[in-house]
Amino acid sequence: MNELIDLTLICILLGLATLSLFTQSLFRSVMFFILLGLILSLVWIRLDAPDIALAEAAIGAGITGILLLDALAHLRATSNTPPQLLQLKQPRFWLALLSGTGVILALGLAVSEPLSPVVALDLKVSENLAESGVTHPITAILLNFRSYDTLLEVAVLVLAALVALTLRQSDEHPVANEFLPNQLLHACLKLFFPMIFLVSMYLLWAGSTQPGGAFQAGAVLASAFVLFYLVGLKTQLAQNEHYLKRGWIFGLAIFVLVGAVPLLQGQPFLTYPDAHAGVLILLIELGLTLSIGWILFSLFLLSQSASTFQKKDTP
Amino acid sequence: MSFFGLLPLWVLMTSFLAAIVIFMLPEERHGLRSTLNLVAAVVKIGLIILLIRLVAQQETPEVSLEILPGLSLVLRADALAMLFAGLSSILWLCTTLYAIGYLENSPNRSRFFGYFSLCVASTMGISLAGNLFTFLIFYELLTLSTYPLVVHRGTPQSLKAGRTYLAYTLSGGVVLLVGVALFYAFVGDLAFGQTSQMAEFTETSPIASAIIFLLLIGGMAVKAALFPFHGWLPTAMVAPAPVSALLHAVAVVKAGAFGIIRVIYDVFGIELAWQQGYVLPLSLLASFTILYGSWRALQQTDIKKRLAFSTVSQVSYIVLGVTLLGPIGTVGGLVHLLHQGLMKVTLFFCAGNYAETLGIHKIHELNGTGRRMPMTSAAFTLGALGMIGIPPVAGFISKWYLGTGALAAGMDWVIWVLIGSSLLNAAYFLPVLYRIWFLPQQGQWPHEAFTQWRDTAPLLLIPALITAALSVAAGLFAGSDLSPLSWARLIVIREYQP
Amino acid sequence: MSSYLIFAYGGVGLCGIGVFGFILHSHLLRRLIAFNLLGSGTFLILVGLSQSGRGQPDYIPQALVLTGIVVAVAATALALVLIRRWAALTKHATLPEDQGPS
Amino acid sequence: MAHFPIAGLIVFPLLGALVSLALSKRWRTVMSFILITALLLNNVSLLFQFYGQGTFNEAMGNWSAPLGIELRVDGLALIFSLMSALVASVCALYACVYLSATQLKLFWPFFWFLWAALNSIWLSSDLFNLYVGLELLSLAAVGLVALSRDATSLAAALRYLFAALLGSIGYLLGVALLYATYGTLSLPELSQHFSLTLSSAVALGFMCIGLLMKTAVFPMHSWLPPAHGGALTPVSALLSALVIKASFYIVLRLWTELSLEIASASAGMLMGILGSAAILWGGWMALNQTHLKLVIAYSTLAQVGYFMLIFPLLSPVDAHASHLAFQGGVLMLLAHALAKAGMFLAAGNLLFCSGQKDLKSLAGLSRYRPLNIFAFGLAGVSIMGLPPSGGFNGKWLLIQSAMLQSQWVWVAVIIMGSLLSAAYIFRVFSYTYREVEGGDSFKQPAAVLEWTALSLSVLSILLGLASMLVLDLLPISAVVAQ
Repeated sequence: MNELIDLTLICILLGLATLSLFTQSLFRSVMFFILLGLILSLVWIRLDAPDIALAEAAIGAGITGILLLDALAHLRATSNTPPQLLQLKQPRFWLALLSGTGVILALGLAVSEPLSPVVALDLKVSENLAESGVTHPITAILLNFRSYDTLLEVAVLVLAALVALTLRQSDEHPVANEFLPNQLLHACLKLFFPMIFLVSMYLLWAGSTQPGGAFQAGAVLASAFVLFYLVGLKTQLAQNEHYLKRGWIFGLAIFVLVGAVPLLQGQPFLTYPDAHAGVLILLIELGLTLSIGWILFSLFLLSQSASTFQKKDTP
Repeated sequence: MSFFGLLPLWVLMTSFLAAIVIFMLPEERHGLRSTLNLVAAVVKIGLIILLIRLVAQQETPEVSLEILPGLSLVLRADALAMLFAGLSSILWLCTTLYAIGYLENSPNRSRFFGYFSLCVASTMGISLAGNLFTFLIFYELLTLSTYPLVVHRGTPQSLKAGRTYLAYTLSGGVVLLVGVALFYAFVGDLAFGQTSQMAEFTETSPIASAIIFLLLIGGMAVKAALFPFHGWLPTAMVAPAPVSALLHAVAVVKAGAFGIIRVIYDVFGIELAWQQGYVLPLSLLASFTILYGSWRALQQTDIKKRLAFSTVSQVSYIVLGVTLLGPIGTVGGLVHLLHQGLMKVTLFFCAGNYAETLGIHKIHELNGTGRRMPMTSAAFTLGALGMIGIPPVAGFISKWYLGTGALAAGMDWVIWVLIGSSLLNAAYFLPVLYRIWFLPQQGQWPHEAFTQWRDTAPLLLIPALITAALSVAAGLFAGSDLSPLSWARLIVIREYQP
Repeated sequence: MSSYLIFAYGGVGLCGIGVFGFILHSHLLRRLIAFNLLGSGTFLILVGLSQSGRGQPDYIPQALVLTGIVVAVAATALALVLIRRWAALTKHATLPEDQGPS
Repeated sequence: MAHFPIAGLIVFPLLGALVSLALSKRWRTVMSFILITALLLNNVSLLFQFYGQGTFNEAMGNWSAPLGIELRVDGLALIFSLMSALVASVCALYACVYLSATQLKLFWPFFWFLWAALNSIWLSSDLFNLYVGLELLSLAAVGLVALSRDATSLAAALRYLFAALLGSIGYLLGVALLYATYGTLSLPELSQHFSLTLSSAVALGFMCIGLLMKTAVFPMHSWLPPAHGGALTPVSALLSALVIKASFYIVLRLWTELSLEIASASAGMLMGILGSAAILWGGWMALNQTHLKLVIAYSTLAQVGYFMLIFPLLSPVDAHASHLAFQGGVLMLLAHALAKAGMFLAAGNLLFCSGQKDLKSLAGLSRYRPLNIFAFGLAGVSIMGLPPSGGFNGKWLLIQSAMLQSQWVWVAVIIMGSLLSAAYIFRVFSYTYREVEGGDSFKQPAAVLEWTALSLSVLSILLGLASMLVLDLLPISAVVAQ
């Protein structure tokens, strides 16, 4: 029975993937992709990975979806010829077909090989969980055992925002208020905002004991900011480059500093003192949540201005 | 390490540092640059004299630096090295003087003198190289530093000549590289003179040894302008006269010839090379090049081109000499390395003088120049007579030793090559001399300059006279202890000692 | 077959479709979607396959996938900014070499 | 304080990024240079620590592998770390004179993230951590390419981004398979259990394809010339000298750690063939370009081909020859980093003088800027592999290794490649020697710009004389498993 559900899920997944890639309309393509993200969250639950399911829904489908849809609106003006799928005379088609089948074959063969991993890393996680300062293993891995990865990952996020800033027009002021002039909606969303904020903080707090954590919380926070922006509330904060940038690096800065203090005490980088590990992790996560939310929102905001065309930009 | 121990390094550094400083100097600092150049040249001669004295006392100062595992950069002053180093240092001084006069009022002098000094540094490196690897490094460096000099004028013609030059020398360099790499991979890191190990290697794998010999000689032959690799030399004559003089009559072609000597005597050993039958084909090729070069020289109407083909022919005398088994022929080859350098540089200086003073480039325009420029013409005459082999100019000594050496080695046919080429030499030089001295001037000179001087500008004239005088002196005083001949004998005695 | 392994195979399928689309499409947005599919497929293989080997949930690959998702969203956002700027400047959503003769 | 130097390699660049994002204009540059100095000193102290205690590991967060991530300091990592420190600091100096104030403001954070990513890759011995490092590196590099903001560089950035993303995914797929098979991400631990099963072969295949795509190995190279040729000059230098090395470095690590030469000879052969094709194709294309920076960018393609020749020369039987090939390859990587950065900087100056991109516009420049041409020429010597230079020594060792194993094909390829590179370098050189009518209207670059270019070029030559300093860091145990 379970297998049947799984297989159905897979079929839907692959079907949606095919549709999202090969449907004629770009809009439908994006919609299918977002839908696929939601189905993926289900898949993650079936894979006993609720954290990923949350992240997939919030980040994979949510944020990526918002960004894609927003981009779509601006790409209308471009020459959008629908894809011709069976271009049998094009070498590119055959290359694509060959690579696609090659990948499926090679991976299929590799996956079908029976496995017996020699290193029992999962046991090591549970053995050391007690010393990590948190009880949820994934948070322990992300912010303690492999916190170095996470540090670099946050840097990746900052970088993405930085590229968006690079491509922004220097002297423009995107008009924030024209999207949703509806007063009622305005008021409702204003009410929504603290609630979403609360949800985000809960996710953050929950992360140390159960599914949730800085990334999911950050993504929720970002969606709150986006709503905030859409209802036309003032985003002066986002106009000021200094606030913008300092907001991005807030989390990274805390992370680096917390990680570097042990160096002065003769400990390796990113070592937390046993007694304070839980608190420090929470501190870092708080910083990360705020920064991630801010970064994802900035990406949304800045990519707006990346696509405004000004005459003096003509190359 | 003592000062004397480091002498080989200082000798190299004098011109290298001069090059660096000259590159840094602004273009307009002509006086400072000339002074620096001359001081460096004089200091170098002084250092070389010190070094020669050390070497004469059976010492071999050596400097080495390990730059790759089991592979060292070695500068070592042995007798053979000093022969070439001595020649280059004397001619550097003369050519620098000449170049200062020649390039007066022309642009890009900073660049010119910088690369010029760099090129002398590479020549020094080649002469002092203590093993094949070091030799290779400086051999390639020579290619690099001469290219900017060949294309110095920036005209399409000179750029084209530069391309030809590179195509030949870089291909040659690559062949040499492969040869040297094979040598190191299969024989090992051997200093020059350690020929016994090479003999063992040849015994065990004769084919590999033959291939290595072929590649090494093939790489050298390009710079030595042996037929059929001589094509670059006449083309490269578009360069300014001092460049042609120093580089193409002396440094580059001699580097090739010198390399051949090193390979035959210090890598393989002449006995081994003869036993294996490597050398005879080389003698034949050299003989052919001698005749071929002379023949082509006869057909040229351009003075510098004729001199260039004459170089092709004359450098092969050196190769021929060192391929003769037996000490006498070797002496002839070695001493010709020096004699030919002196005589050929004189000829190029004079050709440059004719071109600069009267605008003469073609042979038929030379009529009556003997009256307008007697001193230059006299120097030219001495050089030409030496090339033909008329006593007492130095060329006679070389040819005499080559002849007797050939007889001693039992290769009588070489005599015919010598006679034939001497006749050809006479055929292409004597008519020129006749035009200079005995035919009257025909109309106006193409482009007359330096009218304030009786002959030509002193800076152009003096170097030519010095080198002409030296080539006569080398012949006249061949018997003295200080002559090139005595030094060549010293080298040969040391080489043939077991 | 465990459901872990089934999803690993599903990931394989996603990867194949993703690669096919990535190479075939010249529209930058579609390429980006293809890249995301490829990424999701990879994550599925990573978690599905290792859990099927262990026979129980393995938190290490799950944590890796979380990191991977964030990196992927950063890359996607960055690509979108570039694409939008490119489209604004040139009025094209394809790269010059894919635009054909015009 | 034993943990300080190694952590400094990561902390200082991250601090640099933070500082350059948070501070105002003046302090940004001042602090950046203070941090650059700190990093240089840090590298030196790490070198001495290495001389003292040899290869050592550092567990991040005090969690040792396989649970945590371990950094490893060995000779190879140190060489690359020192190389990036040298090149990056010179490029930073160049950039802060060359770039406009707005560009510089954005340059600094990208630059710091780039450096952090590079160091994290050199040091990491964890497969997934390498992935994150690679992503950080790629995004920083893409950002730097987009820094000039015009349509051409945007297209280049997009092309680059897509290639880099595809490459990363390929790598990650491999990591996924390897983790599923062996249950660990730590490279040293993996090498203990490794055996070439079907799934590991597929995994390594994906990883190599992905990484080679990021390295722009023929035939996956088409993104590189526009990106490297079109970027701002100091960026081109950083990209060509350092960024492509990172993904190659990981391939090299995987290959030697897992002793792939023993597992499969044909894989090495395949890498060699790709490399040879890159050498010849890159050289040929460089010879046919009309834009100066494109010549140099294509030359990078060709040079990458030489690095690839390490793999067929790693031999399961002849330890000495393998060692020679490894040393030679690393020496070439290092020499290329110095020479190519120097060459890009020198070329940037030339283009600045003439104001045009065309080779023809170089006429007369050898007279106007002899020092700069000299810098270009010295870098060219190393690229061509003529002595004395690091490039020559590297080539020499590769040739020796090939000869000892009687693999003559590679010798022939190296020789042909050298001739091709000589052809395209001298072609540029001869353009600068041309004399044209109609006077010069050149702009004069600041002295710093010329001296920075010259310093890198001179270093690439000096490397030819001081190779032993580098090679001593690479003992035979670094390449041949006991």
